[in-house]
Amino acid sequence: MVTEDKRSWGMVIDTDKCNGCSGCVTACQVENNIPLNDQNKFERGRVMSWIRIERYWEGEFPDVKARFIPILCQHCANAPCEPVCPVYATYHNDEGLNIQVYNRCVGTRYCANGCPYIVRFFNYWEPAWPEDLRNHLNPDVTIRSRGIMEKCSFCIQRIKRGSRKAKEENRELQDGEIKPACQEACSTNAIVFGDLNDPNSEVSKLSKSESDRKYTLMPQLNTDPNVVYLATIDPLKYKDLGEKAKSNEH
Amino acid sequence: MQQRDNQNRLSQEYTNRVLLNGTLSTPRWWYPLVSVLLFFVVIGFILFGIQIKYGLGVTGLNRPVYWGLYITTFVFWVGISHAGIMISAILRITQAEWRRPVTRAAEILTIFSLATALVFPLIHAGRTWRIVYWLIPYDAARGIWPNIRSPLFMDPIAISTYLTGSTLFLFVALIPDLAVLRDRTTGFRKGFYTILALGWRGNPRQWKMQVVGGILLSALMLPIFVSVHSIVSWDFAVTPAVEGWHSTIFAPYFVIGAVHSGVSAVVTMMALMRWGWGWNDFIRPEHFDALARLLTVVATAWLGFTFLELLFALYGLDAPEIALREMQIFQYPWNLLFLTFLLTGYILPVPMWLFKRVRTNIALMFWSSILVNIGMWLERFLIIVPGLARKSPFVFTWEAYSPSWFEWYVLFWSFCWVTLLMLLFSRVFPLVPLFEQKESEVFSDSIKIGRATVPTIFREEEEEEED
Amino acid sequence: MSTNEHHMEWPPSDPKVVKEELFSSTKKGSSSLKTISKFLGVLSVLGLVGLIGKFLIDGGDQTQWGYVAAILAFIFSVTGGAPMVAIAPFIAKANWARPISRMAHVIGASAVIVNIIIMIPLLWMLPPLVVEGARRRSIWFEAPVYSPHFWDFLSLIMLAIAGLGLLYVSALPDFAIMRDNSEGFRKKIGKFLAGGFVGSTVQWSTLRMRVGVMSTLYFFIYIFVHVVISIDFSLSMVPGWRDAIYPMAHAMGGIQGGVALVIILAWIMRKYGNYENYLNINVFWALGRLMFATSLMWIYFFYSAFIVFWYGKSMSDNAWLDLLIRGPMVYVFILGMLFSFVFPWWWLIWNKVRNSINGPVIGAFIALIGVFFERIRIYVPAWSVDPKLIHDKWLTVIPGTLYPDIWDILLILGSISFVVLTVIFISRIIPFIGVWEVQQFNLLAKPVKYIKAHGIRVAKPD
Amino acid sequence: MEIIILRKTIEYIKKLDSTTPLWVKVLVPLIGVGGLTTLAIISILLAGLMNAWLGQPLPVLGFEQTFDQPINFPHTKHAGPIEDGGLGMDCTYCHRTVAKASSAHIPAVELCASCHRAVGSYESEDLTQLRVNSGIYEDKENNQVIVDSEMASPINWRRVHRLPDHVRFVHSAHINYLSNNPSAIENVPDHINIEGLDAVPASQVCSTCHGDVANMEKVYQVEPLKMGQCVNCHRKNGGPTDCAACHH
Repeated sequence: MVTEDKRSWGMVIDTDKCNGCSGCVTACQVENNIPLNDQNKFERGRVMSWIRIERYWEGEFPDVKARFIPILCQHCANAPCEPVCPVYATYHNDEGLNIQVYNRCVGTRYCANGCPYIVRFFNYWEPAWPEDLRNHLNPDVTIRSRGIMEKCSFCIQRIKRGSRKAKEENRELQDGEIKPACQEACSTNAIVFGDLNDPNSEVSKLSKSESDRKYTLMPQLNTDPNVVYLATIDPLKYKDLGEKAKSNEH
Repeated sequence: MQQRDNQNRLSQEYTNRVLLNGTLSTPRWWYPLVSVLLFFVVIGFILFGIQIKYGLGVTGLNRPVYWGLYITTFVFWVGISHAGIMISAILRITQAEWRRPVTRAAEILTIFSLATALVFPLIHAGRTWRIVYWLIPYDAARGIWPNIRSPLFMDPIAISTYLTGSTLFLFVALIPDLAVLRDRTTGFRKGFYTILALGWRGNPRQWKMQVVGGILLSALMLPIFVSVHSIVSWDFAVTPAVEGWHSTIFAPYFVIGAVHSGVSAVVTMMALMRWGWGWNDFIRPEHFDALARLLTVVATAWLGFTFLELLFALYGLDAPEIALREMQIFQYPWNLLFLTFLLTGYILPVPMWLFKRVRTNIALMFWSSILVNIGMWLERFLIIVPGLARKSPFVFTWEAYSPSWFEWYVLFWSFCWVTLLMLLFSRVFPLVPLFEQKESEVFSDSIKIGRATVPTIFREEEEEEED
Repeated sequence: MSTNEHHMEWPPSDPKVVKEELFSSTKKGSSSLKTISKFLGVLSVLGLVGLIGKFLIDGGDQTQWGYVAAILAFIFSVTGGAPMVAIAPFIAKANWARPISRMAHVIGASAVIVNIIIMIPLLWMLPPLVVEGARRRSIWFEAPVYSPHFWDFLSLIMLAIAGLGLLYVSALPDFAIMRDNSEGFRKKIGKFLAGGFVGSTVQWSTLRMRVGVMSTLYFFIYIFVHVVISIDFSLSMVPGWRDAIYPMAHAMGGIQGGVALVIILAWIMRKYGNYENYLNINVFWALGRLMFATSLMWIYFFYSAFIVFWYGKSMSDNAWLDLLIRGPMVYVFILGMLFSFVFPWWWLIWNKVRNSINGPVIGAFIALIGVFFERIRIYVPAWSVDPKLIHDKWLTVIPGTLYPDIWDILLILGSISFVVLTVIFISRIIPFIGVWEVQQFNLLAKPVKYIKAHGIRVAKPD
Repeated sequence: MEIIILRKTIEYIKKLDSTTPLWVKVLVPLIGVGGLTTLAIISILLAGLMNAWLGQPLPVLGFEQTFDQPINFPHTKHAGPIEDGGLGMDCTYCHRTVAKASSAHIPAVELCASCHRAVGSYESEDLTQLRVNSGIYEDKENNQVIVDSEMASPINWRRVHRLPDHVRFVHSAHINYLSNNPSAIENVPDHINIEGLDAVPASQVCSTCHGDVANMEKVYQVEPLKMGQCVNCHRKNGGPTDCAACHH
């Protein structure tokens, strides 16, 4: 475990494991006090969802296959959203997180234009919940008022809580101890979160062992994301292997 | 009354009387027009209040089109503001004589359009009431200052510098006229003009100081003039994520476009001034002629830059960029807007200006200059909105953006607001500089070359008085 | 500079005196001029040797041709930029530029042969539009495969024709004077070139119209040539380099060099051609301001591109910075920036410097060196890029610094010498100040005293 | 210097023509001479005002007010030092989670009732109300104890120390740090002596932000609790100054 100030939180998302169940989306919505997306919001293109699943069809009907990519804030080391904010409402902290400071934000929406992944969301109205959902809000997460930007924080409240707990118990933070809501909800373990600077963490190991499948989104923009994707495994590539194995059995 | 003196120049008495007709008396249309405009302006302010109270949901903005009509209009007004310095400073330095009656109008257009432009980022921001964080370096307890790297932070600095400079520039040129007004008014107004005229007596030393001040300010204003729209353009150009924005040509392209629209706005204004106050002897067809020639050159350069921008958009053979351009140029409804933009921005007005008969026809110049500004507004719209509404790989809201009536009203409001400010200004200060007009009458003469009589201009050699 | 001295330098008003004074410079040739010409001739031959040597030795290797491309770009853009000094004031009806417009036109026509000679092998080296079956990045999207080669060459020829045409059209009355006032060889040339020009009203108005049309045409061709050549010869050789202002920055650098050339030539003519009365301080003052303005324009265009790349930070943006600024040519970049902008700007910002004879010349020399460095900084790294990378999305391998070999140096010296030699040659035929331009100048402007102020009364014909 | 200015001013007034109104004659030189000075003074005043507004403690804006709580809870009686007539109870007796969780925990009614069912005057209105809220209370008229779970309800205490919604303040981290670093404790009340100690109990560090609550009849806010104060303390004690430390 590396020391606290040299952490770099990152995520590995195995798109081969993702079955598009949207569990992460719901979990995130609940954990982070995101207002509900109703029909009106969809119609006006004002949906808020810090993590979303993009679905791509492959092939022609009926031989059609769906591919899913969960997209969330990539926490770029070289984030295009950061230098453009006139009030430093978004910046990079020393744990490799791209932070959005709600109280500094004045709502110029410049960062949203700078973001190539379009994962930043603007509060066009004051957020509202149905009466019976009011008491379900997470007290550890700020409720964003109208006129400010918000985005995935890698569940920073959980990171803070986990590190605080480790500190109070006077021990090192264990890998896998902190799980963002999306990872916790993922039914197929497609999402792994951890410290990229720790060579023994699962994220580092995964991104190393699966290096031939590893890719990041939009590398041409040089954003250096902290979210690493593992490509879907092409079954055709292993078809021969399987048939070989079959013939060997006989 | 005799209009021309014995040297066939417009008499100074006549000049004073006619050019002060909006200030010392009130045209008949003034009060009705001002009250109508005031009505619209007040409604606009009420709407701002509503927007601040309920949030930006009242606009048609969405994801990913986060910037829409407000920013378009902001850029548009910043563009219009480039008229003033272009006409007063650049033409002063290049000694273009025909600038004289136009300077004042261009400068106040600059000031009021800039003041209006400055309002738009405030309207546009999500939390207008927090903007004090943004404009003023605030208390150091938090140890965080505004982000100097952000073009959006440089914007207010550049614009307010330009505004301050333009105001000074206007004031320096206004002093002799204020003295004229001081000597012709009584009571409260006299007091007002006396204070503003700073004790102007018109002695040689004061004149020299006034000229030196004007030249110094011209030279100082030029870099600011260029920087303002360059920085506005970098608001867009520095974002690599938006294909249609990340272009190196943006700064000069925006500046030249701004001059195009700004000078056109001055033409519109001159026609209105001529009609409204009857200054036919001072705002003459040859001024329109000269402005139209300037506009022809500027517009052609601007079209060249537009062409270069499109050329390089296609140059990279990048699929997203080509998809964006295809949407911008060929897909409904952008294609109609694009066609209108090209027609009104260049294809209709500029060939018209090639004919002297058009250039000296005030009505035609009026309408063609309005066409230009429709085109230039659309240009900004077509850069900003399709750039954001592009077919990005991660968003499925492609139908993009249709501005709400709220935004349209704010656009309308901005025109009412600028016009109102100008009309109020005209009631207090003369819109055509009296002293420039008289100076030009004194300096111009005509000589006979062969059989032709050619107008001449006396040019003082300012440099020699340095020693 | 005191007032009296200043007003002594004014073109004489007697047309005969003007004619004689101006034509005298074409006739008297000092022995040192001959020596210089011989020396330049030898250098020019060596330059040709250099080009041939380069072709024989590095004929197959594109990466070695950067300096050749740079010298071509330098010569064609600065000599081509010079006529702008005549064209812009002509369009703006500025009277002051009349005495130097001939020199500007001469410079514009002086590099025709050199340009075409250097261009031919470079076209040979230019990669085709379709490489290994795939179309590379270029402005010629769907055009035939050899479009770059064809249009580059054609545009250069067009520029040459336009430059020669401009010179010829504006020198027509002087040829007529030559025909009427000289003997022998010169008379024959004059007769041949002047045609039937006798100075009738129709001929004069046609002449004015022709100069106007040629000027406008030249301006558009110049911009077109810059767009085409600067993109084909540098920008499209580097994968990922996408810079929309680049052709304009390139052209602006050329115009800056052109102004510098005009200033230098005017200074030489004033000093050695006895043209003090024609090329007075007003001309240098105006040229100095122009020089200052072009330097500012150039840095503005450069900076517009620079800041977008600097902020953009994408892969191709970084590659641009690596290749052209902090990469193999970093020292040349610094020198270019100093000489193109910092020094001329800080020198010419002072009115005392601009308003003198020697001040603008020093600025012009500095700026000319700056333009030279700047062209090297752009072309040499661009040509050094490995041609195998041409289909990449962005440049991944930054080439090392390429130093000029002996052939490059010979070519650089030789080509510049040949241009100078051409100018000297032209100076033997026609005067470097148009007689008719001076006449017009005298008609339209006159130093006058108004009450207590000194000034010039300028007529503004429509 | 002043004499020169005065003389110039008089000269200026003399130069004004007779048609000029008197007030202009007075005002113009005043503006002329005093313009820059006035501007300077105004700028200094404005700067001071800005500084005062941004750096002030909250009381100026009226945050020092105390609230009438639904039940008058006298901290002096419970936590006040014994010599002053208090019980000297530990803060953490009621605010039990203060060293373990992010919030300090307002005690449940049952905790109050566990003592006050027996202790305290039966005449006191406050205590009667408390007992009613606890759900077990004495009906005076019928003189019988009623157990009515429907009546049991939490007391609607009014919050005195309020932080904005965008600030996440964690009590446990601060209490633990301060109790292990007593030198960082501020506002130490007179009756507590922590000098020279290496560690102090959790209940002795509260005063840093809350002041001497034990001696407050009604609790009020003593510290501004603005961001400046947080950051200053964090800087002094090496706490994190990352925005995300508190804002998320």
